[in-house]
Amino acid sequence: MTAFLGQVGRELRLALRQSADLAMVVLFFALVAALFPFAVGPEPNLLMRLAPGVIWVSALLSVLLSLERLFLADYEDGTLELLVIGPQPLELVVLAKTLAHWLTAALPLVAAAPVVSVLYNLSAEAAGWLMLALALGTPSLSLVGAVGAALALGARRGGVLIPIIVLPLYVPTLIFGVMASEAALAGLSAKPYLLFLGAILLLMLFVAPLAAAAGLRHSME
Amino acid sequence: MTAFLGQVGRELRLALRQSADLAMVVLFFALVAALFPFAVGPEPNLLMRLAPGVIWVSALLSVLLSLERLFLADYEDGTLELLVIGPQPLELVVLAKTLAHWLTAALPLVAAAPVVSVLYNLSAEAAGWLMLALALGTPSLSLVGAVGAALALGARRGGVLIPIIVLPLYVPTLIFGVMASEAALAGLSAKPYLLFLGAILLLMLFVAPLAAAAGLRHSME
Amino acid sequence: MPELVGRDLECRRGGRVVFRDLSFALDAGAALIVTGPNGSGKSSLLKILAGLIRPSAGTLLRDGHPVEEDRAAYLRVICYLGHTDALKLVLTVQENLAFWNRTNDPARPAQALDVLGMAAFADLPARLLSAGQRRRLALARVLVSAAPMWILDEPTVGLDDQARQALSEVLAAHRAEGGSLVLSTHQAVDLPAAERLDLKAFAVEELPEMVW
Amino acid sequence: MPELVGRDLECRRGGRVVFRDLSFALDAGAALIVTGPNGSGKSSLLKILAGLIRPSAGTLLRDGHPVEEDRAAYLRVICYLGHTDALKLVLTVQENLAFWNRTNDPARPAQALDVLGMAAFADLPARLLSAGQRRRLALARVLVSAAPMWILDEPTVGLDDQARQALSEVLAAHRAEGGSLVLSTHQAVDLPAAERLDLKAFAVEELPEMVW
Amino acid sequence: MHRFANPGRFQRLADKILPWSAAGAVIALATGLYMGLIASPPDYQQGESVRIMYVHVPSAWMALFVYVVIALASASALIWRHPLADLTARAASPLGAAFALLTLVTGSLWGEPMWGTWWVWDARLTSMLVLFFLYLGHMALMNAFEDQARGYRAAAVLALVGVINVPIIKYSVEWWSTLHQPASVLRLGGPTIEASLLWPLAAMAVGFKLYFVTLLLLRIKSELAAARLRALQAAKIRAG
Ligand code: HEM
Ligand SMILES: Nc1ncnc2c1ncn2[C@@H]1O[C@H](COP(=O)(O)OP(=O)(O)OP(=O)(O)O)[C@@H](O)[C@H]1O
Ligand SMILES: Nc1ncnc2c1ncn2[C@@H]1O[C@H](COP(=O)(O)OP(=O)(O)OP(=O)(O)O)[C@@H](O)[C@H]1O
Ligand SMILES: [Mg+2]
Ligand SMILES: [Mg+2]
Repeated sequence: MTAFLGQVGRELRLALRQSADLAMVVLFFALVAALFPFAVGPEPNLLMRLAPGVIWVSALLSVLLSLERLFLADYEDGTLELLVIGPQPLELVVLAKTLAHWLTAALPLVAAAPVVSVLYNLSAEAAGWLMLALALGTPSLSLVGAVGAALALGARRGGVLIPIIVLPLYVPTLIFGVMASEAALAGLSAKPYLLFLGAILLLMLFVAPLAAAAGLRHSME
Repeated sequence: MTAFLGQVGRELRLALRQSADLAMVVLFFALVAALFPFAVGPEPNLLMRLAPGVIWVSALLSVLLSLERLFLADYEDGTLELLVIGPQPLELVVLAKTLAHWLTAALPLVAAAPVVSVLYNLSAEAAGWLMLALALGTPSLSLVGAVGAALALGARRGGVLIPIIVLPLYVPTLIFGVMASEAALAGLSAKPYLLFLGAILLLMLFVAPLAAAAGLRHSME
Repeated sequence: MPELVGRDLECRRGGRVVFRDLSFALDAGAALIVTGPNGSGKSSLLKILAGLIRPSAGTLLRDGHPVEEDRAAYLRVICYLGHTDALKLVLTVQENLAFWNRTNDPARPAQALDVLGMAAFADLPARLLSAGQRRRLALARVLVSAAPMWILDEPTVGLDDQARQALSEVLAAHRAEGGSLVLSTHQAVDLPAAERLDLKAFAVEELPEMVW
Repeated sequence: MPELVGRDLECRRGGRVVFRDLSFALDAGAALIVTGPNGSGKSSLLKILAGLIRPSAGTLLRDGHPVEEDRAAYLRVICYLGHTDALKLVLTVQENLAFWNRTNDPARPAQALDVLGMAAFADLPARLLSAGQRRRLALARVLVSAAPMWILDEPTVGLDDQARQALSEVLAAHRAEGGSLVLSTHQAVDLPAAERLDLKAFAVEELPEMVW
Repeated sequence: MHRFANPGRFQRLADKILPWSAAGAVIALATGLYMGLIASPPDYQQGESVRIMYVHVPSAWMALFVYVVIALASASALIWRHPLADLTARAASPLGAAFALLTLVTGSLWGEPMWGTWWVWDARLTSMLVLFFLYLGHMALMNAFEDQARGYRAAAVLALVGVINVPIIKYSVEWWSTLHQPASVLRLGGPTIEASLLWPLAAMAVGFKLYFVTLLLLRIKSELAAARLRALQAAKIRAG
């Protein structure tokens, strides 16, 4: 158990050290979110309706952008070989890396969501629900992203399948996340959707590390 | 000239060998575009009104996703060194790589746009104008993106840095692109906006290679 | 009884047989030098010993038991150094090393750097290191691995004479403590009483089949 | 008059002076072997000669004229091989090589591969090559560069005896054609009548002067 | 190059200028604030809230001005490789960002009473927001590298590309908003400001300029000290 925590801690330290200062992640998030009004026009109430979708897409994007290189770098510089034959279970390493990634790349977005929602004139309460939905949904994005990144290594020679497998896995999270915020906006109960998000997260917590670890081992051949 | 074409051909071959990344881009585009109906609900005419903006943003974000790969691989495996001191002017190399990037990362989106616009029941003719606008606008996105990718080489965290420095510069292209499509939708003439897109493209064709080449040279230090 | 035994090992890479019927035995404190022309399978063999890839035939025995029986236990006793240095260029030298420190002694990394003449660079980001300095840092990782069996793939690549000298002292000390050692190389190395394994003998004459 | 002359070269990396007051002269057909401990600045010097980085002081003269006067012309006559192999792992061996072929003769790449014993791998993706095979492929790029001045940073790294033999024959042939040659190495290389430049002599001990 | 550019001379020059610029800034700002907040009458339609303008507008002007300063510094840094230019750009960037942010904040504080909401996608507001992002990107890039020199070069190139784009951005955003919404949503005072408002505004503008000069010099001086420190540390590391 202490070995577990120690391992996680070390993975975290490395990931945190490598990852950008949180400010950059937040800035990126705000930039993407601020982009949409240029595209759909400045009508306040239209923007308000778009806000959840926009914020969710921005979150998804920053997860994609930052997770892809997580394993790739280790793969290219040989670190991955050592992790694969390292003393601790690879699933754990994956979990730790993903957790670290979520803390550095996703959590800041959850925190920044209210600021962004000012641009969209969201009510404080709607923003709160949005944050909750993000907090529940983004971990799933990180986990699924980890699987994708790992599989992509094995398929360096161009398996078109990988994204086709991975991206659809994002859809449920995205849709339930958006709908939860939607419901909150419309004054309905967001609970059912949040429950779905939680369920997806539990499932992914179990599946993703196994799948990702398998992908990493496969990439050694 | 043959050298230029050789460069383009090589980049294309490389991209196709890693076709997973290509599929990623298109799928991401479709996913983002398909998401917004969930966010704003199914009113047909509202969706139609949003279509150009949503499609443009999706395209922009997908291009963003693929930017980091533009120079990073060459930087890490030492190819860039050879290109920098190679016989053909670095500006041309940049242009070639950017062209290849556009062909592999942006052109597919232009092609996919009509499919997506069916989701928003755009008229075939409006979709046509949209494609035209995209075809004229996305090259500027690739060019500006090349500058960002070159400047971020060797940075602590390129993945997030590139969008941060590039996105503000995307605003004009996005605005004119969307307005062109909207004008077409509203039955007005899209020409003036298309002209602006062309003007921006010309400017960037001149500025971006210089800036990016400078960035690449500096990355040798 | 020898500590590590390879029996009739066969290795396929990319659908082609690299070597076959390869057997060897390694005692505690002993050293095995793997030689052979480029592409003869040195790295492949070392990767098999490191548990990175599985032999397509034959078995690997540790203390008489097949390694597969308890893979985790086996992986704990080995330390592998490949062609790549496995450095994080954005981290400083000591950050890189501290991450791999498997000894319970936090002072060991500093000692290891000192032994390899890298103490002066401890606070430099690895990106600024020269090729040989990077290799030295990669070797320092082995010193802090606390593993009794070292598997080193061309450890001397890029090292200057002084560093090579330091390395052979380190290796001697490791063996003196009863540690064993497998290393591949193209250069002359001075390892007293080391066994040699020339892979040319096990090569399989066969053009590489096209790999899609 | 010597073909390439370095006069009082000084090199800074990361705000520190690596070497200073370094001068050398290289005639056509001559060879210069750069030696020195790790971090003494061999790669840095070769990068300066390759035009990748600029010396912080001193000048580089070709046929008596400062290289800066016509940089493009200078870059056309040199071919640089660094520590990295600059291979695209998803491309096949010949695809990799064909791209760098500066001779107008499309048959040359195949010949170069043959000379370096890589002909059998022409259609293999570079991903499947062993370390030494990759280095051989990187060297093949130099053979098809058609440049009279070669600048090779530790070309023999990872090569087996046979490949090293083939390389020294290639180098001899290159010099026989009047081509000149600068290479850095930590190993013994047999280059008849080659000048040596030991960077230990130009190391800078004193603290670096204030840099902004 | 940098062996000719000598820090000492700059230090002496800066020390000469600093007291004057500082004093000037204090005086100008004081008079401006007095005239603006106390002497001048409230606006007949905007009431007291108009007084925010005395901070808002000058900072908006400064935000634009500073970006030009950075671009010029970057150009000279790339052409003459003069270290002072690098330091100027580095020192100016956060100041410009601060002015932009001040404009945004005062603006939205102003917007609250004006249009009952903190934010409106009005052309000026929006283009100022983009400019703010440009600043942040510049800062992020400049600090993203281990060795400062690399950060300076990259940021300099970015600043030049940026300054080419700023007018295009401003223009496109204006077109965008005018096309989307009736310009009536927000009537910025613009030229139709009467004299009683103009004088304090001018005083504030002058004050802001001097304030900027003062801060810039101070920051450059501290950057110099920091660089010296970095060099010495590097020396210590390498010397072992
Ligand atoms: C977030 C909110 C706001 C932002 C970001 C903002 C931005 C700007 C900018 C960039 C300028 C300088 C334009 C130029 O000089 O070309 C400006 C000027 C000005 N703003 Fe705002 N503004 C905001 C809100 C407001 C509000 C609510 C008012 C009052 C109704 C207002 C009144 C003015 C006036 C009177 C000027 C001076 C115009 C001139 O001298 O040309 N602004 N603002
Ligand atoms: N990109 C860089 N930035 C800053 N300093 C660097 C950089 N690359 C190398 N250095 C430093 O410059 C010095 C010389 O490096 P260089 O690579 O030239 O040494 P070398 O003689 O090639 O060593 P080796 O034999 O290990 O290849 C080293 O001390 C290194 O720390
Ligand atoms: N990942 C791989 N997939 C398929 N084949 C491979 C792979 N790696 C190496 N090979 C092939 O296996 C053979 C042995 O490779 P290996 O790296 O073991 O040789 P080596 O003895 O280490 O050579 P070197 O001395 O150059 O390092 C080579 O012919 C190579 O083509
Ligand atoms: Mg090998
Ligand atoms: Mg070197």
